[in-house]
Amino acid sequence: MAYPFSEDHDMIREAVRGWAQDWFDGGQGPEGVHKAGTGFDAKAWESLTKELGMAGVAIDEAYGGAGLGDLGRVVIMEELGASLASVPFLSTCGISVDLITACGSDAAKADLLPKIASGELIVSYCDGHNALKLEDGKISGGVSHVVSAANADLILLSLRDADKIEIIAIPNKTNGLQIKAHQTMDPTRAVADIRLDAVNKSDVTIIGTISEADLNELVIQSFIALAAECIGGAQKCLDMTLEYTGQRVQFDRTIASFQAIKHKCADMYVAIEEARSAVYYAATAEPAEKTEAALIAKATATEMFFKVAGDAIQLHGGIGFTWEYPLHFFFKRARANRTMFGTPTRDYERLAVGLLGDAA
Amino acid sequence: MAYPFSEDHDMIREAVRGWAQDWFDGGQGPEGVHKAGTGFDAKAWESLTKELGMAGVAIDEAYGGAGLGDLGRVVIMEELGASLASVPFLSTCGISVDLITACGSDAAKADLLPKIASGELIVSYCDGHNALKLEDGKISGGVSHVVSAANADLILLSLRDADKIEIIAIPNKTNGLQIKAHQTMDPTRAVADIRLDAVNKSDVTIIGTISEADLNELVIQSFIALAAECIGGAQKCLDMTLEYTGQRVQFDRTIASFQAIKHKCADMYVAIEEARSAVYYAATAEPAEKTEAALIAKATATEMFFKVAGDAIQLHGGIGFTWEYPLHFFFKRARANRTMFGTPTRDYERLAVGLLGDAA
Amino acid sequence: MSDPVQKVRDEFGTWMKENLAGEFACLKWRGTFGDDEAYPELRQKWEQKLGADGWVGVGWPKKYGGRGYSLPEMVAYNEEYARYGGPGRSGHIGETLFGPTVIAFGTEEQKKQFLPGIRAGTEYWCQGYSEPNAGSDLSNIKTKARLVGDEWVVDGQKIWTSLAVDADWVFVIARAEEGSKGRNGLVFLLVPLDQPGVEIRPITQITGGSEFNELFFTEAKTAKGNILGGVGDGWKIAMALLGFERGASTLGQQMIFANEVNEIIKLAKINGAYHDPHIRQRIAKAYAGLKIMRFSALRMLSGAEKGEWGPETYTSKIYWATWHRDLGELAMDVVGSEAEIMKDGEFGALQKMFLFSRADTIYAGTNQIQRNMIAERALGMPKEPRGDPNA
Amino acid sequence: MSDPVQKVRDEFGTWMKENLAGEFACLKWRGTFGDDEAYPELRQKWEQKLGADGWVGVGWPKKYGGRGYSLPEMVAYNEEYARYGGPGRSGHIGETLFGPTVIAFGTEEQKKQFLPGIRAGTEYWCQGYSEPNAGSDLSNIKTKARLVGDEWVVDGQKIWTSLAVDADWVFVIARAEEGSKGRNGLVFLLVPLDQPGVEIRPITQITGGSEFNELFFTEAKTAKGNILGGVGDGWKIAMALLGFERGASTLGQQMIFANEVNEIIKLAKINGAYHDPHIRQRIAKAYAGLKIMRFSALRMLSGAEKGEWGPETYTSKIYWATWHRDLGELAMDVVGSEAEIMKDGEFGALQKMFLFSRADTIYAGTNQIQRNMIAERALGMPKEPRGDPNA
Repeated sequence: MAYPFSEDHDMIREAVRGWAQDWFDGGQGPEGVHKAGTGFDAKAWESLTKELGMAGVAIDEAYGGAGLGDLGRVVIMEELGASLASVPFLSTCGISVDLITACGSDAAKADLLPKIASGELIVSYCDGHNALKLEDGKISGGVSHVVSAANADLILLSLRDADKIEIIAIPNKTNGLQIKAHQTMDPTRAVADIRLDAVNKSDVTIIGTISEADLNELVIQSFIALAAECIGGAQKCLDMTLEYTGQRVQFDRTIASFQAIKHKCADMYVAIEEARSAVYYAATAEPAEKTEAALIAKATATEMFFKVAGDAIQLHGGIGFTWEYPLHFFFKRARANRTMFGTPTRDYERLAVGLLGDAA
Repeated sequence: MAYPFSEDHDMIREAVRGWAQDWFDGGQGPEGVHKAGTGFDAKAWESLTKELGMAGVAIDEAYGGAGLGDLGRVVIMEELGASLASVPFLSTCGISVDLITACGSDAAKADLLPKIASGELIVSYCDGHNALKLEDGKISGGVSHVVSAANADLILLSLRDADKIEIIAIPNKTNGLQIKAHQTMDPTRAVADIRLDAVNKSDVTIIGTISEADLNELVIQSFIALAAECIGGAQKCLDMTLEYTGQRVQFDRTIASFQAIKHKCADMYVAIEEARSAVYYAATAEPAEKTEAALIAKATATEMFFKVAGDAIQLHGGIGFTWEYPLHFFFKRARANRTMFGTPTRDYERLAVGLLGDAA
Repeated sequence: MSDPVQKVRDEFGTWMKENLAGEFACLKWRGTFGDDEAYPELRQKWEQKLGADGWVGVGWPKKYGGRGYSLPEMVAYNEEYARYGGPGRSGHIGETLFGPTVIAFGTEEQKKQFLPGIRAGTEYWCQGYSEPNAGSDLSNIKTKARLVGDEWVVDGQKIWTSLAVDADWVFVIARAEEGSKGRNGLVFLLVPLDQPGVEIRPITQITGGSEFNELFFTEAKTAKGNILGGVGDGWKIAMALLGFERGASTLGQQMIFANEVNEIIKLAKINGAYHDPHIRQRIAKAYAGLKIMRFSALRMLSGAEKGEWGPETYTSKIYWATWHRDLGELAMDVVGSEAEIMKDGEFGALQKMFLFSRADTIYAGTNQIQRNMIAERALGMPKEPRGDPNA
Repeated sequence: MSDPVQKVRDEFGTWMKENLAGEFACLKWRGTFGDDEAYPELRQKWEQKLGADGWVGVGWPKKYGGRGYSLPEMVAYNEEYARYGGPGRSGHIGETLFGPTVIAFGTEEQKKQFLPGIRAGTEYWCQGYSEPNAGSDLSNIKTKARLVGDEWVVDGQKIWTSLAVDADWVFVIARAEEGSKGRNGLVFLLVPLDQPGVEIRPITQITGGSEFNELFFTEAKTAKGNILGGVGDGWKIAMALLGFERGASTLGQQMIFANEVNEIIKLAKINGAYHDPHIRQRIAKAYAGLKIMRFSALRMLSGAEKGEWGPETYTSKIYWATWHRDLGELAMDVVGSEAEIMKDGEFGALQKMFLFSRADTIYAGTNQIQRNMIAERALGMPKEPRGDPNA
């Protein structure tokens, strides 16, 4: 049990670690799942939520969750990242739960949170308040590249209605809602485009309302989970590299005994540990610091994962870029994570605005 | 004799190399010269120009020079860079010669070029056409950080006069001209601020006129000499590092036998050789390509030198940052060169404008 | 540029323009490394077209069917080929690696046997060097060859063999002396692939394609005479062949790179990425790198023509490989949010380039091995000790 | 934060505010590493002021004059010190390195002899570890000590000793057993500096200042009892002492870094550098690095309190040193064209920081040695072989 974790966190980690590594074969994925490129393993999700009961980790105990907050979610995302688990945990148990908790009506909470906790409901959220139009009680517009939308039972969207922002929930079979799944370079987590074509506002549920500033902060804070996934993925890349270089013999020595290999592994380790600090810091930060900390964690961890996964391929040599060896999936996931919610450059610019004011 | 050099170039290199290393004690400088921070060794300059006859390398043979062009200058600047020679070759034999050659009247050429070639005249140039005002026949204004201005007999300046740009020459004792030398971090080449306080235009010589576009191209092309100096300095840093690490024993091995040292030296070598290609390319490029090639050479070589000098300090360990060992002078020169005529960032942005158009 | 060089440019440039058209038009810019599986049959037909008009082996001596081109002419030839988007050459290994090697080390009989098929674009070669345990440490060869009657019998395994699926022959370094170690006791054998003793298994790689293959030899046979040099000459010949790799074709490769940079610039202008100051810096640096590679190659080739391999020889692999890997990352960042999306389940050209460029810093000597070579050969630094201290 | 921690913040913060004023006001932010030569006498007076009010050795046990602070209290103490710009501590080595070592390994008599002078700010220490040929390879000690009658006689040379000029004592690792090698046969001796057998020569460094010194011992003497542990314990004690280096003071150091970042931000706002998108990125990254270091230190210290040194222990030196070196470059780029100019022949604070930060990645274990340690200790990778293969 290492700072800042409690015994509860350690137990969760223990449970998810073995499960995820076994289920997803250390990142290689169950036969066919990655090859198909759907990025979703329904049976794994059922097992994770119904057998292990992990979907409620950050949901209040009052609604059937474990109440372990950001730090609990960090633990699970690290382990899911280490096996590239194709499950919609990030979208369902991250921002969606936080939004419902932050601004949901009592009814919405009582309806949705227990269903999420029990694994009955897959949810996907995306910002819609700048993309969707509400006219004559009908909602139209589109949003691209929404994580796990193709697998979601319920789509949450932000909608600008006059001077307030509503969080609305649309079941996936709603009239006028189209969800188009993409195949992506990273086949372990697919994204989809969403189109609303004159969806009746009366067909959607209003979860609650929230200010735009609060919504933005909540969205940024949800990046902590993605950053944690990067830590888990990068750690796995380093572990694989240590194992491989410790066995591979060239010039009558294990290549792990060469300084070029050792020093690169050391750099990977430093990068991972410092990003880990950033993630744990963000997950435990006081509310006033949390948004800034989340930006730092996301920028640092996503950039680090991409670098570490690339270096891991390099240190493996030829086998590193073969399809049969799972490293390339980590590299592809890392590439996807680095841009999924905006690039690190954008994150640092946001930080810079806080430190220096606007550029112009 | 390696491409693209001729036998003449090889002879010049041979002559300057030994002279510069001896005179400037491999970068440590003659007793007191660097400590004083004047960045100018008058006796060395006299020896280089009058005994070795190197000031005319790029001056036409008709005016007493060797007519060896950019490539001849590159050879000399490499060798001067390798010893951090505190001589005003860059300002006198670089842009000043090129400007006089490009736009000077026959009289100006016949007067100035032979004097430069023979070492009688130290010249310093800086852009003045955006800083100086001409009113009622009097010139006023100031320019900061002008290379070798404090040691110059003659200051060349560009001056906007109505719709044309004149290149004017002001002797250092002219009424109303003030030259204030700075002490700088790099004590091997000092810079000075120039102020003109109602200098009578009748007291200055008009060398000739030139379009602003041509002037800008000429100035950029003069960066090739600075880039060559960086190659020489960086090569010396690598040579010192190879020598030191080949002697220094730790863990019962010369540290040169450790991969961490070898690979960093290899990276230094690659960076130097590629920058060398850029510089030689620029020096031999066709006129249509030369400005772009000069920008590439300057950005690449100045950035490379700073990196290589820093790495050389690192590989030397403790002795690398002591005053008695000359490496820190190379590091300081590299730092100065990296920003002297604008940063590499600005150079790359200029290239980007050519490739992509303006940013906005 | 001297006249004969301009003549090559004019003549071959015109030929390319006229011939890379019609049924061959779809081959433009295709089949390069990382895209080897594009149109294999049509590319063989293209190779034969080149051959028929005398455009294969232009650097070979005239008596072996070549044009005896000088280095500047070779440069011009390669640049014109790439300028018009000439596709990856199926005959590449035969023409630029095996051909020069057999010309240098083969008997007259061997030259007569092997050169015409390469020259005509009808016989294809691949390379049997690397083994699962002899990657960076190339001398650690385990594949065995023994002479049984009139035949060599070969047993062992080779890996990372490109262009093997469509090849007719493989040249193999094998150990012919029982108990020999390192660089001793090796032979350089020429083995036909179409026989029961040879099995080819493609290796699926990061792009889903199969650039590389494994070759399994189980009592594979070849005639006694299909050896270059004698027993023990294998290492020397293999190294000489690797020397041919650093040849004029590097300038052709650079034209492909230039095309990629142009595509990226075009895209940045269209999709607005050119507004981003960070992207601008990276595009400018990529462009500067291109120019630098070109001049480095000219320095290298100019030395090579005089029989001197200058320092540029050592730096070019790590420089272009690292540059190209960076270019892949830049390409994706210029594409932006669409970079992740595959169209119709296929990787686009830039996606494929991005992914495959991860291999650039690994094959033909990893960056780590390149740094070793530079430190030891160019800088004269001490060698690493062999043998694991903790073994 | 729990109550006792807040109490430290309040009490010591108030003390700092009230006392780092008047004659001491000029010491604010001065005398840190790279600026050691600022106001040496006034800083000793300041040390004595701290001592008189009980603010030296707050982490020591109460019975030795300390306050027995817990780790969170130490963190608060160090942060408050730095928050108010507390100057570099002349007594630093005695308080944080030698003090804890003598508490751990000394006899009661030694504790009585040495701790009060440190505690009062009247006796100063420096460290005799590195030698010209024992830098990265610390165990290669050549300095010799032999017992002659009631005295140890020391001969040899130490180097990179900071704060030596104003010190009264040096602790020295020396070889006491003739012919012993590596970590065996070493002693940890306490040697007074004010004697004919000791010569101190300052080393002029990149900034023109002299942070470091060489120490020459020529039959230098110290009493027989001035040894910690016995013969052969030197290595163990020296390593334990290095462990104390990774202590709570790291958070104080970070406050100094934070002050530097703030200065850079302030300057960028004034001189317009904040418009530059590249500068903005670098400032944001520097700021992010600060926050990361802080949380890494909390992870490390929290483990240390439980007696567990976690992975963060290994990463902190290389991370902060590299970060700080980058900050130096950033500082100069923010200053812009004025960066080269010295005012009145003196380096400004940011120039000094830029230059001296080149030493950060070298002293107390170069980045290369840090990577070795991380690979071998944190990652369990094999050791390098000793002995030059080409010797």
